[in-house]
Amino acid sequence: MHRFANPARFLRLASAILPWSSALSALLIAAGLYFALFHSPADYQQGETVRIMYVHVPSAWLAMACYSTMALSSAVALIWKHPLADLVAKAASPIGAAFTFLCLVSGSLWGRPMWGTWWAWDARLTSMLILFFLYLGHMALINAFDDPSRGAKAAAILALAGFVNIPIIKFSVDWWNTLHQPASVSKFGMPSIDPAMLLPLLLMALGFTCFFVTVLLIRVRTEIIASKLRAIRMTQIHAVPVAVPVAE
Amino acid sequence: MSDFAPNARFSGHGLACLRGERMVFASLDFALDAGGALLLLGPNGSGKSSLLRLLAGLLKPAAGRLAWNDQPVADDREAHSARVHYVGHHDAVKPVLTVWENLRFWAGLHSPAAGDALTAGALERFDLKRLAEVPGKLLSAGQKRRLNLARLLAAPAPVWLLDEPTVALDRASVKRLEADMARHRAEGGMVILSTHAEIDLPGAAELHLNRFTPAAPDMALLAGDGEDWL
Amino acid sequence: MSDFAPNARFSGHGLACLRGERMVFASLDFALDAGGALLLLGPNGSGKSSLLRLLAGLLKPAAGRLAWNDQPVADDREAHSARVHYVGHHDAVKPVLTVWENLRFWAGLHSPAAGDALTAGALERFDLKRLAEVPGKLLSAGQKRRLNLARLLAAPAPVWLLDEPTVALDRASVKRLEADMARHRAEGGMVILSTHAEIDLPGAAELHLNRFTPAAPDMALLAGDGEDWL
Amino acid sequence: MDALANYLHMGGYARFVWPAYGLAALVVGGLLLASLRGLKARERELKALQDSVPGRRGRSRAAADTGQDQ
Amino acid sequence: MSRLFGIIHRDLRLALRQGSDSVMVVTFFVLTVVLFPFGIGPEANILERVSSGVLWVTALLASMLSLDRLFQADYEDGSLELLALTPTPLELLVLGKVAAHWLTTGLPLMVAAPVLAVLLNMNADGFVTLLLTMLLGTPTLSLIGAMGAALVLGARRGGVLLSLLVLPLYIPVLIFGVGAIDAAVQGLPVHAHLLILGGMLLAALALTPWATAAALRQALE
Amino acid sequence: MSRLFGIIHRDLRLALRQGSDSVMVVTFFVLTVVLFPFGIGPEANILERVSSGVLWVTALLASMLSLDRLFQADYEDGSLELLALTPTPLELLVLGKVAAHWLTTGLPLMVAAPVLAVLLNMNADGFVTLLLTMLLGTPTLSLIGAMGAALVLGARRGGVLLSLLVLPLYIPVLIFGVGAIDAAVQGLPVHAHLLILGGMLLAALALTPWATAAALRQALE
Ligand code: HEM
Ligand SMILES: Nc1ncnc2c1ncn2[C@@H]1O[C@H](COP(=O)(O)OP(=O)(O)OP(=O)(O)O)[C@@H](O)[C@H]1O
Ligand SMILES: Nc1ncnc2c1ncn2[C@@H]1O[C@H](COP(=O)(O)OP(=O)(O)OP(=O)(O)O)[C@@H](O)[C@H]1O
Ligand SMILES: [Mg+2]
Ligand SMILES: [Mg+2]
Repeated sequence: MHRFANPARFLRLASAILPWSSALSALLIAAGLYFALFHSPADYQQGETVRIMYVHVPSAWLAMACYSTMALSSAVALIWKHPLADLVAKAASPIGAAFTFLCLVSGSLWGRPMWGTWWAWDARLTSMLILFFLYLGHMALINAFDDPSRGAKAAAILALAGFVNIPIIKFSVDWWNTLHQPASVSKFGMPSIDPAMLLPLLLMALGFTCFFVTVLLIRVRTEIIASKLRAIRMTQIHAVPVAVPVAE
Repeated sequence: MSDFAPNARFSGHGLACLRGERMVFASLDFALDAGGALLLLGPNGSGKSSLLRLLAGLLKPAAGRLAWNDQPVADDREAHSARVHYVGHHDAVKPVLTVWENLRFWAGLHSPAAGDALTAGALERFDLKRLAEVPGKLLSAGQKRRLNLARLLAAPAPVWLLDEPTVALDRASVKRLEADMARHRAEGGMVILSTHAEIDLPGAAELHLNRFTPAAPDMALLAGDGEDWL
Repeated sequence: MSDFAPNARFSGHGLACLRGERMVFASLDFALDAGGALLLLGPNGSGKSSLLRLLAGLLKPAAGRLAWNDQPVADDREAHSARVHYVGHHDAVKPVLTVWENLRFWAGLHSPAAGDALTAGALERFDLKRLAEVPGKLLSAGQKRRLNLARLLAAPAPVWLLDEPTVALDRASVKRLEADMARHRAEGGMVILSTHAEIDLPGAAELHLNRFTPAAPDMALLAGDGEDWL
Repeated sequence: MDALANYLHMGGYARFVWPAYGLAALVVGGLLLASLRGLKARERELKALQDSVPGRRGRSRAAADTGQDQ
Repeated sequence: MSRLFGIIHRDLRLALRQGSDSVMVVTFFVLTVVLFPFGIGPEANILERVSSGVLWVTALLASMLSLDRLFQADYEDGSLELLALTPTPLELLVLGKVAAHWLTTGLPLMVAAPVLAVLLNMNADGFVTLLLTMLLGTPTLSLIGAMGAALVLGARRGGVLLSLLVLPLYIPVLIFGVGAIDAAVQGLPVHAHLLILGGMLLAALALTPWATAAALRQALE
Repeated sequence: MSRLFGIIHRDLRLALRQGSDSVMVVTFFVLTVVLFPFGIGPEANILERVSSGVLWVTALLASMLSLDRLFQADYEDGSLELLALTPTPLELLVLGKVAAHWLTTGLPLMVAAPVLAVLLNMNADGFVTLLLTMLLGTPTLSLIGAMGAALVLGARRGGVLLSLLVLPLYIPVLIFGVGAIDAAVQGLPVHAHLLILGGMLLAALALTPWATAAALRQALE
C-alpha cells in the first residue's frame, strides 16, 4: 500500500543526507572553480573561452539528468501511484528549468566568439530550447488545476511524452551534422580530452549533481508540508472531522 | 452474452475514493449477484456519483478492489467497459445530430451486436420514435434524459449504473424505466442506482453513503501530525 | 417592496408558444394573486420549461399577452425582470468563483437592496455556509442546485419561476425549499413551479400542459400537418 | 596587478566568460535561496495553522491510533 | 452604474482566476510574433520592414480569437439568461463585459506591443504612434468583435458566416493603424490617421452595444 | 475497425453540420494571409521573401486554434466519459478523432495553401514542396495538438497553456517545413527536409495517441 506511504521515513532519510550533500556540493564546486579558473590551460583553438565549458557542459548534463529524474518519477507516480513521486517531479522541474536556462545562455555566450553568432537553428540548440519550454509547460500545467492531484497526473504524462526529446538532444550531434561540438567527454571508452580540462569539468559536474540533490530534497520537503497544509484546510472547509472514524 | 450468466457476481472490497485530496468514503464493501440491485442513498455530496464513476471505471479507487466473478476488474478494463452502462448527470446528446443518429452512434460503439433493429426498439420503448428525426437541440430536458437511457436497451450490457436516472422524467417514463429495470434483472442483469426520489426497485439492497466518513489510517500521509513528519 | 403588495396579480391571456416552428401550446390562460402558487404538470416535452421561460420574459409569446396588475408586462421589461426570479435547468455557477462570490454577484445584480447580510442568510438557509469559500467546480450536483436556489432569498423578488427545482436535491433540502416557498407566499409572493416529483405546495392551482395540443387553425401552417409530431 | 588585469581580461573574451560565470552563480544561489525561503514560509504557515486549531493535534493522534487496529 | 461596475468586477475576477483570456491573448501575441523570425528568417532589415504589419495583424487575430468565446461560457452555463433577466438594460451589461474584456486583453496587448516591436527591430520613431493606434484601435476591435460573438451564439450554423461578415470591419482599423505607424517612421504627420481611428471608436461605441444586445436576446429564445 | 470509422464518421458529420471547425480554420487561414499584404504593403519582392514563413506560421496557428476545442465539447456534454467507457481502446478513438479533425481542417488548409501562395507571390518552384510539406506536417501538428488539448482539459488558463505546451513542439515542423520550401525555391534538394518531416509524423503517430488517451483518462477522474 505505498499509495499512502508514510513520508516520515523519507524525511528522516532526507535529514540524514542533507548536511552531507550540501557540504559536498560546496566543496566540489569550490574545487572545480579553482581548477577551472586557475589551473587549467586555455584551449589551443578556443583560447580562454574554453573556460565557459566548465559551466556550460555540467549545466547541460544536469538539465538532462534532471529531466530524466522527472520522467522516471512521473512513471513511478503513474504506474505505482507513489505519492512522493509526484512531489519529486514537481520539485525537480524548476531546478531543471534553471539549469537549462544556464546551459542556453552560456552556450550562447560561447557561440558568439566561436561561431560568430548567438544563436543558430541547429538541431541540438533547438532541441535544448524545446527542453526549456517543456520545463516551463510542466510547471504551468502542474499549477493549472484546482485539484493538485489532477495537475500532477497531467504533468506526469507531459513529462513522459517529452522524454523523447532527451535522446534527441544527446544524439543530435551524431545524427545531423551540426555546428555544435560532438561528444568528447561523454563518449564511451577513452574521452578525447586533455586531463587538465577533464578534472575541473568532472569536479563541477559532481558538484552540480550534489547541489541538485540538496535543493531537490529541500523542495520535496516543502511540497510535503504544503500538501499537509492543504489537507488541513480542506478538512476545515468541509468540516469533516478527518480523523474520527464513525462507529458502525 | 456470457456476462448475463446467472452466477455472475460483481463485488467491491475495501473501496476508498479520494476527490480533490479529500477522502469521500473509505472501506466500502458491496457484492451484487445476477438479478440483484443496489440502491445508493445519502445526502448531497456524500459520494453517490463518485461511487458510480468508480464502479464504471472512470475513477480509480484510492484503495480496495473491484471484482467480476472474483477476477479483479483492473485486469481487463475493456471487458469491464463492455459489461457496464453508465448514465450520469450529463446527457451526451449532440445538438446537431438527430435522436436516431445520437443513439445509433453510442449503440454501435458499445457493442457491434447492436443493430438498427435494437436501436429502433429502444427508441420505441422510451417513446422517442416519433422524435427520431428531430435534432438533439430541440429536445426538452426529459426527452434528452430518455434518449440517454435508451442506450441501455440499444446495446445490451449486464450492469446498469444509473446516477439519478429519474431526474426530469415524467411519471409515465419513470414507470417504464422501473419496468425495464425489472425485466433486465429478470434476465440476469444488475442495477446500481442512486436517487433522492422514490423509485420502485423490489428487493434492492441499500447502501447509505453518509455512514462512511473519511477514515483515519490512510489519511496519515496527507493529514498526519507534524511530528511524524519532520 | 411595493411588488409584494397584497393585491398584486400576475396573469396571462391567450398565450401561445412556438418553438422550432412547432406550436407547443396555444390559448393558455392563467391568473395568480399574491400568495398564490401554480403547479405546471405534464409529460416530457409538453412545454413546461417553455412556459416558464415565457413568463420570465426570455421567450416572446407568439400570441396573447402577459400582465402584472393588468398592465401589459411588455411595456416595461426591466420592471418585470426586477419582479421575477427564474431558476432553470442550468445552474449558472462559475467554476472558479467561490460559493459566496457566485451568490453575491447575482444578488447584487438583481437588486441593489441585496447586501452581505442577505447573502449570508441565504447561504445559511440552504446549508451552504460552510462551503462559502469553496470554488464552484468542487460542488456536487445537489450543492450546485442549492446555490442556484439561494438566489431566491439573497435578493427578494415577488415571483418565483422554478423549473424542476427539486432535481438533485436530497430530501432534507426539498423540505427546506418547501418551507421557504410557504414563507414566501405568506409574505405575498407567488410561486410558479414545474415538477415531475412530489412536492408539497398547499393550495396551488394546477396547470396540465398536455391538455393544450396544437389546435389553433391559424397555426396549421407553422405547425405542419401535426401527424408527424403528435 | 598586471597579472590580475590580464587574467580578468581573459584573452579578450572577458565579456563572454565572466557573464557565464556570473549567471551560473546567480542561478545556483537563487535556486538555493528561493527553495529555502519556500520551506521556511511553509513551515511557518503550518505552525500558525496548527496553533490556531486547538485540539487538532490530539484528535488526529487518537485517530491514528484507532486507525491502526481497524 | 454600480451594476456596470459589478459586472466589470466579476468578469475581471473570472479572467484573473482562470486567466484564460488575458494571459492567453498576450501569450498568443508574443508566441506568434516570436514565431515570425523562425519562419521569415532573422534578417534585421526584412523584419523591420514587416514589423508594423506583423504586430497589427497579430493583435487583430489575438483580439478576434479571444472575443470568439466572450459570451459562450455564460451562454452554456445559464448565466446569460440570468443576466438578461436582471433589471439592468442588457446594453449596459454588454458594455461592462466588453470593458472588462478590453482591460484584460487590449491593455496587456498594448503593454506587450512595444517590447515586441523592439524584437522585430521596429524603428524607435514609431513607438509612440504604435501605442496610440493600439489605444484607439483595440477597443474598437473589442466592440466589433463582441457583436460578432453575440451573432455567432444565436445562429449556430450561420455563425461562421456571420463572423466572416464582422471581420471585414476589422480591416479599416488595420489599414489606418499600420498606416499611422509607417507614417511616423517616415517622419510624416499622423493626425489624420489617428482622427479616423478615433472616429471609428466613437461610432463603434454608439452602435455596437445595441446590435450585440439584440443578438444576445435572440440567442436566448 | 468499424468503431474507428464510426467515430470518424460521426465527427465528420458533426463538423459538417455545425461547420464550426473546418470552415473556421480555413477562414482564419485565408483571412490572416490576406491581411498580410494589407499590413506589410503590396511590394512583390518582400511578400515573396516572407511567403513561406507567413504560410507556415499561419497554418500552425490555425491548426493550434482549432485543436483547442477538439475534446472540449465532448468533455462538457459527457460524451467523453461514454467514449472512455466503450469497450474500444481509447487510443483508437483518439486516432479516429484526430483523423476526422485532420480531414476537416488539415486537408482544407492544404487545398487553400497553393492559392494563397500565389497571392503572396511565392515562386512557382516551391508549390509542389509546399504541398508535400503540408501533407506531412499538418497531421503531425494535429497529433501533437491533440495531446496538448487532452492535457489541458479542465485546466484553468486552458488556452494559454495549450499554446505554451504545443507551440514549442510545433517549432521543428515549422523550421523543416519552411526550410524545405526555401530550398526548393533556390533549386536545392529537399529530400532531407521531407524525410525529417516524415520521421516526425511517424514518431507522432506512434507516441501521441498513448499520451493523449492517458491524459483523457485522467481528465475524467
Ligand atoms: C546556445 C547554444 C548551445 C546549446 C543549447 C548547447 C547545448 C549543449 C548540450 C545539451 C550539451 C550536452 C550534450 C551531451 O552531454 O551529449 C552540450 C555539450 C557541449 N557543448 Fe554545447 N551548446 C551550445 C553552444 C556551444 C558552443 C558554442 C560550444 C563550443 C564551441 C559548445 C561546446 C560544447 C561541448 C564541448 C560540449 C561537451 C560535449 C561532450 O563532451 O559531450 N556548446 N552543449
Ligand atoms: N471533480 C471533483 N473534484 C473534487 N471534488 C469533487 C469533485 N466532484 C465532487 N467532489 C466532491 O466530492 C464529494 C462527493 O461528490 P458526489 O458528486 O459524489 O456527491 P453525490 O453524493 O453524488 O451528491 P449529489 O446528491 O449532490 O449528486 C462532494 O463533497 C464534492 O464536493
Ligand atoms: N430551443 C428549442 N428550439 C426549438 N424547440 C424546442 C427548444 N427547446 C425545446 N423545444 C421543443 O419544445 C417542446 C417543449 O419543450 P419544453 O422544454 O418546454 O418541455 P418540458 O415540458 O419542459 O419538458 P420536460 O419535462 O422534459 O422538461 C418540446 O417538444 C421540445 O422538442
Ligand atoms: Mg451526484
Ligand atoms: Mg423542462
